[in-house]
Amino acid sequence: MHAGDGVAAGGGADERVYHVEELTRVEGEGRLHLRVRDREVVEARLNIFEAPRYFERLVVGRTPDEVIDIVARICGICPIAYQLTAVHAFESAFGVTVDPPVRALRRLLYCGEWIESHALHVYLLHAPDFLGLPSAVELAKLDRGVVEQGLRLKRIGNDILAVVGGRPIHPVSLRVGGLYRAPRREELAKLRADLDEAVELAQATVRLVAGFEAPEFEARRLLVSLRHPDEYPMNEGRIVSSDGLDLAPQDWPLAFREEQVEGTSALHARTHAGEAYLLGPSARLELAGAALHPLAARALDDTGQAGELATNVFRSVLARAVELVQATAEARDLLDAYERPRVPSVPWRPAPGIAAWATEAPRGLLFHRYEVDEAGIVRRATIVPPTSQNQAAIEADLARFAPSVLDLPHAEATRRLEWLIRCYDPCISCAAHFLDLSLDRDGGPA
Amino acid sequence: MVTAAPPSFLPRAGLDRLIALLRDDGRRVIGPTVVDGAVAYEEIASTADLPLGWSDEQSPGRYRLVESPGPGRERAFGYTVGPASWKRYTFPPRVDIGRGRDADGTVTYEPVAPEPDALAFLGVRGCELAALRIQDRVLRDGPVADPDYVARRRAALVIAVECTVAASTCFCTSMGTGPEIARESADLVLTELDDGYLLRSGTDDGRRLEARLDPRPATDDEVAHARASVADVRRRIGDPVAVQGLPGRLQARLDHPRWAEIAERCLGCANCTLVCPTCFCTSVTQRSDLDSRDSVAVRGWDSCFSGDFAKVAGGSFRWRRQDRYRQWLTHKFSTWVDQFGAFGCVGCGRCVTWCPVGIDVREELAVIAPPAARRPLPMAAAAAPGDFTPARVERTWPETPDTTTLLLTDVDPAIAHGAPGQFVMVTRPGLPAVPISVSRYHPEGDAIELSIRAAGPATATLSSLAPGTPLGVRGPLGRGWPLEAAEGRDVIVVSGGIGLSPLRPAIDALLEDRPRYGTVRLYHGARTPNDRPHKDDLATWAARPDVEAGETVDRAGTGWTGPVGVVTHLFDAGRWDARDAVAFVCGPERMMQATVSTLEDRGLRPERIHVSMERHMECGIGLCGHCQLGRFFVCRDGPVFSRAELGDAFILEGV
Amino acid sequence: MPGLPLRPRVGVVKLTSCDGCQLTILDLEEELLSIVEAFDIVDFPEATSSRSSGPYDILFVEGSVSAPDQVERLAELRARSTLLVAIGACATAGGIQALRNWGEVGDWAATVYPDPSLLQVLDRVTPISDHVKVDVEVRGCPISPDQLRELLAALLAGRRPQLPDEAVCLECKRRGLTCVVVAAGATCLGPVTRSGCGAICPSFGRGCYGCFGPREQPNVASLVSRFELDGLAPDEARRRFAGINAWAEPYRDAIPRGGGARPELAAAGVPGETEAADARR
Amino acid sequence: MDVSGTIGAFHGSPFVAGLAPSERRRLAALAVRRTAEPGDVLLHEDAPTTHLGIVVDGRVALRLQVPGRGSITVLTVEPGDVFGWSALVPPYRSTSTVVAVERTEAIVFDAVALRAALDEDDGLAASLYPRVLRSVARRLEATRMQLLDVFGREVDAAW
Repeated sequence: MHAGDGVAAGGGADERVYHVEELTRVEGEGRLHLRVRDREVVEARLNIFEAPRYFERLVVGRTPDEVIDIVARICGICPIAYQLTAVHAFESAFGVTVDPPVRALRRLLYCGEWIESHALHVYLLHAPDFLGLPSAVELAKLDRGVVEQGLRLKRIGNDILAVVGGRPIHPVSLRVGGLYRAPRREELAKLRADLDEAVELAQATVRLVAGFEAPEFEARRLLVSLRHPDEYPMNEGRIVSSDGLDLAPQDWPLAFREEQVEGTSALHARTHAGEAYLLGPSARLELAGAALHPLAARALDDTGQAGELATNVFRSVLARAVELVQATAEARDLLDAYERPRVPSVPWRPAPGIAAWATEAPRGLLFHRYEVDEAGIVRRATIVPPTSQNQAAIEADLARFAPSVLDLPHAEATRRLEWLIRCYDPCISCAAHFLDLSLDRDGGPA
Repeated sequence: MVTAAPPSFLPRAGLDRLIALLRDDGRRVIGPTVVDGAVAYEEIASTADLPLGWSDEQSPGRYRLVESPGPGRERAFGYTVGPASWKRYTFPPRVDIGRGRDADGTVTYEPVAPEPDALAFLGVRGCELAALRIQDRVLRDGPVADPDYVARRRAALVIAVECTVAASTCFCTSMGTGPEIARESADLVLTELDDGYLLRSGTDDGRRLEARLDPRPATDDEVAHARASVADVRRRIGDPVAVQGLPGRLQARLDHPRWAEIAERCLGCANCTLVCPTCFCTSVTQRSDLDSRDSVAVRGWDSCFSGDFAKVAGGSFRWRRQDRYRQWLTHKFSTWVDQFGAFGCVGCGRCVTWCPVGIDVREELAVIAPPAARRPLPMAAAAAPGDFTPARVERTWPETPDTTTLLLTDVDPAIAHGAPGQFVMVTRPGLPAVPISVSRYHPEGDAIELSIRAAGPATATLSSLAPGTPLGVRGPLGRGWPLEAAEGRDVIVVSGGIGLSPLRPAIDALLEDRPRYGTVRLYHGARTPNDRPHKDDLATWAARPDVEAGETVDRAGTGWTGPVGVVTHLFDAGRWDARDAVAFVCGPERMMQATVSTLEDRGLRPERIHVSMERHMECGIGLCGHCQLGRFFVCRDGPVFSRAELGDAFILEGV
Repeated sequence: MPGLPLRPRVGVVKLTSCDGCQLTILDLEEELLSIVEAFDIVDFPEATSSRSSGPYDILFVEGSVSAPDQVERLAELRARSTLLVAIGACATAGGIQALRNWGEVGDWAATVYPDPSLLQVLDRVTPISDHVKVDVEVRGCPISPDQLRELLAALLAGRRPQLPDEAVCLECKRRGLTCVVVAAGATCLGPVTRSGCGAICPSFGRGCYGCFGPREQPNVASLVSRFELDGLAPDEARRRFAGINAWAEPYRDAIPRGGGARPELAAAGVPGETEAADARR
Repeated sequence: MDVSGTIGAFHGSPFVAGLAPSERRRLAALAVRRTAEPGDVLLHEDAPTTHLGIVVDGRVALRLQVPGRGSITVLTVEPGDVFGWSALVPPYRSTSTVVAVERTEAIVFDAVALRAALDEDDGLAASLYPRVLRSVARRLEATRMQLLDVFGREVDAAW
């Protein structure tokens, strides 16, 4: 950990700097920088220094099916989120309707990704924070069983991705119009017993994290997620917010915008009114919890902590655990109901215009928008990942949370700030395709 | 000879009974079925799984399933052959062949005994039966039987089907493998007619099966109709490949410009070898746990087209696509005959259809190999390998900066009594088995010396083993130096660098029995004075009055007062007569080529010049295919060869 | 491997990438706890907050070089590592982001960033072997867990890892799959692409798109001719190589001048891809 | 060794075998016997080549000075073979330093006198040049083999 020493700067004012040069246990490379002068936060930044990858430009001039393979590479942790959002965007623009079994398989893929990503985050990245440990390796030394339980859950998520998608990272089965291949019933049946186990492990996860002690940190935030009348939001639904927004998924730009923030040069998404907002598991449970799988709803009720989800971001780990129950139970239901589609994909014809969609990545709402020409070739693209949408909210929370750590030893204060950032499960690799590289030279540690 | 029973007739519905009977007998029935747009051989439960009504269109680089034309032609066998062959079941793509374990300082090796399911192959065509026969020759009836193959083959009942359709890529007629099927070549032979099957049984198993089906005798019309359909197939295929004298013709055209032209089209993708029902080249890899105490040796299909296949320390000796294509084609149609007494091709046409760029062997053979005379068969010495036996590293010492000698003790006596020039396979759990020539025998102490050049990680690991480390050793393997041919003659021993090590036991033997031989001349060349292996021996030999020894290095500082220059430089000064001598040569290829050419200039006959091609060795059995050198498997037939035996393979690039 | 201590010190770091290859380490769920026993993971920011700046016995590097400070950082890392292992297509060939090497970086930045003047990026995205010596390359987008497992086992056993340089076709045929080029007219890069993935795409009925990059002695020109025979326009056939490993030779040479992007004017005549593929079936 | 010994060694050398008696006599008249002790330098690299020599007994080394690596022996000349061929090829400067590594007997021909004799006598030139050329050619061939570095340590002990 490269933490600044927090000494007072010149001018007699009490200036403290909390700085983590390279955040750990997050996906990608980011930096935390917090400057407090006379107990007042003057600068709170989650700075991303991943080099830009220009995905929005890489997809220009490419066909929809090429785009699907390209955008997977935005993120190794949630490739399905990127692929599915693009698939839905093109299909909605071209008027393609897929068979119900194909839709089910795509949802199964998303369940697999949620299980894998949430298990990774809960057990390997986040749990050590609650126990004051540097990593899951140290956690395994204390309680090997807990870590093995997390790894097993993660493995089952990956197995779903492998059977339906070919491999867990950058799967190959999705295409516009359906799938390249649909698994036979027997192939899926092999997962059935594992999913019984996964549901139990997910329920155990809820009990585990409900016992975690978290700092008190109450705050009201604007929450945003998808909501679907019949199902917990993943691939489809309308965009809703805690202050009553209700939009078609294509219409994200009507309510939100990306802006360049002075000083950090990073693009943040905010509402048109300039408000920061929060995405992710807590937001989904708060806004769309009515559609939870009964098993997930019961698991949450049993903790008695449902009320804290909307206000204490340190409880997001519980929301993630509840969604593990959701994803495992739903995956099991999907397996039981599966009938192999007669053809895995339907033909389609490109149409010029705008192809846009939003889905729920494990970390929150993900929005894609493509302008396509008569041949279906992409001419312009906008991709807004969840982490960039959360960034303004994260920085606001940092500023809000900072006063409560000022009296702690510097290292502990820094640790708590980093812990807070992990509560949002930031995926910096995703964000990096549009965030800049400029380094905060003068704001660095003393 | 038993007089064959006349054919019987099984109505179409009887086929389901046949499948049911086989399944009742506890056999898994493997038969044709449509998978992913092609006919594959998979387990089937009934005739419903068969490709009823399907036919195939095949041409170079193209395959499509099509519905058979005409109503009522729901034939089960109306296709020819798909991409998969029965090889998948008799010689699977990956099998575990051995386990190694290091527990408490003891290493153990055990072969993995296959326990194959009882199978029935339904729908084996004439060309495919021939492929099974070829596999039998190679893997079962040769000097070394492959236990895995033998067990799997024994477990399979074969029900053949005569072809009544032909693809444009078929050429069984030329290779003499079809379309007709002799009844004794399978357990049961079917010929499909519109309303049923003509049945002939060729074995007791087949006769019992036939009896249980209770077929009626076939009518003369039915027999005639069946004969006519098969004859029609023969007529349609014609005779596209002139096989008479083909092996020799090909060997004479190893430098044909066409090889390079083919390479411009050839993708080198290996599809031809993998769809080939007879190709048997494999590689053995080690799968080890992270603690590397246990390891499993896994044998998997490989191909002479893959980049690592012909890799030896320092590079691949068939690095160009043209080398690889030539290796493949000449093996199938020429050297296979030398090795196994039959062609390696059965004319199934898979390599033609499944070549993504449609290279057609029939066309290439016609261009490259016009008629010429036959060549004599080579000798083939049989190595009878035992299993790995344990040995122990007694001590090690450096020979040169990159070469270390290991003194192994507690070696199996058979190995310690091996012959000069033979080699052993040496391994540790987790490491691949490596062929190493024995550099000295100590039969009285059940010990041998191995001099190992750290050319890669495995040899580096072996080089750095501590005294006391247990090892597994298999051998002695291969054909060594023909000392008997040197009796009563002058002997010239020429070595380059570490090439001295395989020659050292031969020198030991010559000097131990000195009166049996004429003048003994030892010449050694090394890169620098520092790179001379076995320095004490070199000094001892040079000091003996009954030996003429010369040494040279390629370059030296001022401390070296001996000759500097390539090893042939040493002969330039000598004025001896080589005509009645025998020469043993070992070293890098170019050094051996220069030496052999200088010796030939001096009048030495190619039959009396012996070289060691040990760098090509791989598995130590001669069945993995890596060590092929022209007509030879170096592991089995060598590593020592006479210059005369090797022919062009000794000098041509990329053979 | 000789020269490595009994419990090697291991670092896992990244440059420009999606994190998928280092995630593959965490995806070895069953072995993960054995791995951390056999190897001393001293630096792996994605997985642990314990940090070290080396020295490393083995350093895994993910990602491509696309920014000036990465060049310096890489040189420092190399100096502190005994064995440097490049993992994944980004590290070994530049990865998907190397597609920008066909454009002007300034133009590109302007399309994505409102104010590109603050960006510090290199003109070209390059593999790490363009900058430092690499001891082992593990290919793939992402790398294969099996190959990773094999590499780790080989490192411990002291043998060469089995990372065969062979065509995808070998894996495809060992799996018993039907060739999608011959049987369906698919554009499959398998014959010129290195194995390691397990022939996933052909098993899903689609052509390989080259995640593992070129194998040795690839005959790209002949494969392009085959695609043209199947009805693709020459540029369209060559554009198949403008993917994950576009910057790897000889894929790089096959790609048309504009990279993977289709020019706007000509685009009107190009049918949707699925449609074209379906029309052939 | 006396003069007759020199003459004897000269006539016995493979280098002159096959020359016409008159040509032999002409050369013999130019021949001078030279004895070198180990370490004696017969020719200096880059200096004018003062004579062409034939090794009769012993061994001389041809050495090149390599910055940082000292003096490297690239070839030794054994009995019957020549050194100082650059005596006949412009600019008549030695391409290596010739050092005796053992006690060596050689027959040497003064470079200027030899060139004058060859200029004068076309027959002698026609006989002698191919002999020198063959020697140089063999040396070139051997040098190529050395260049190949057939024992090379192209060892990929890393992976």
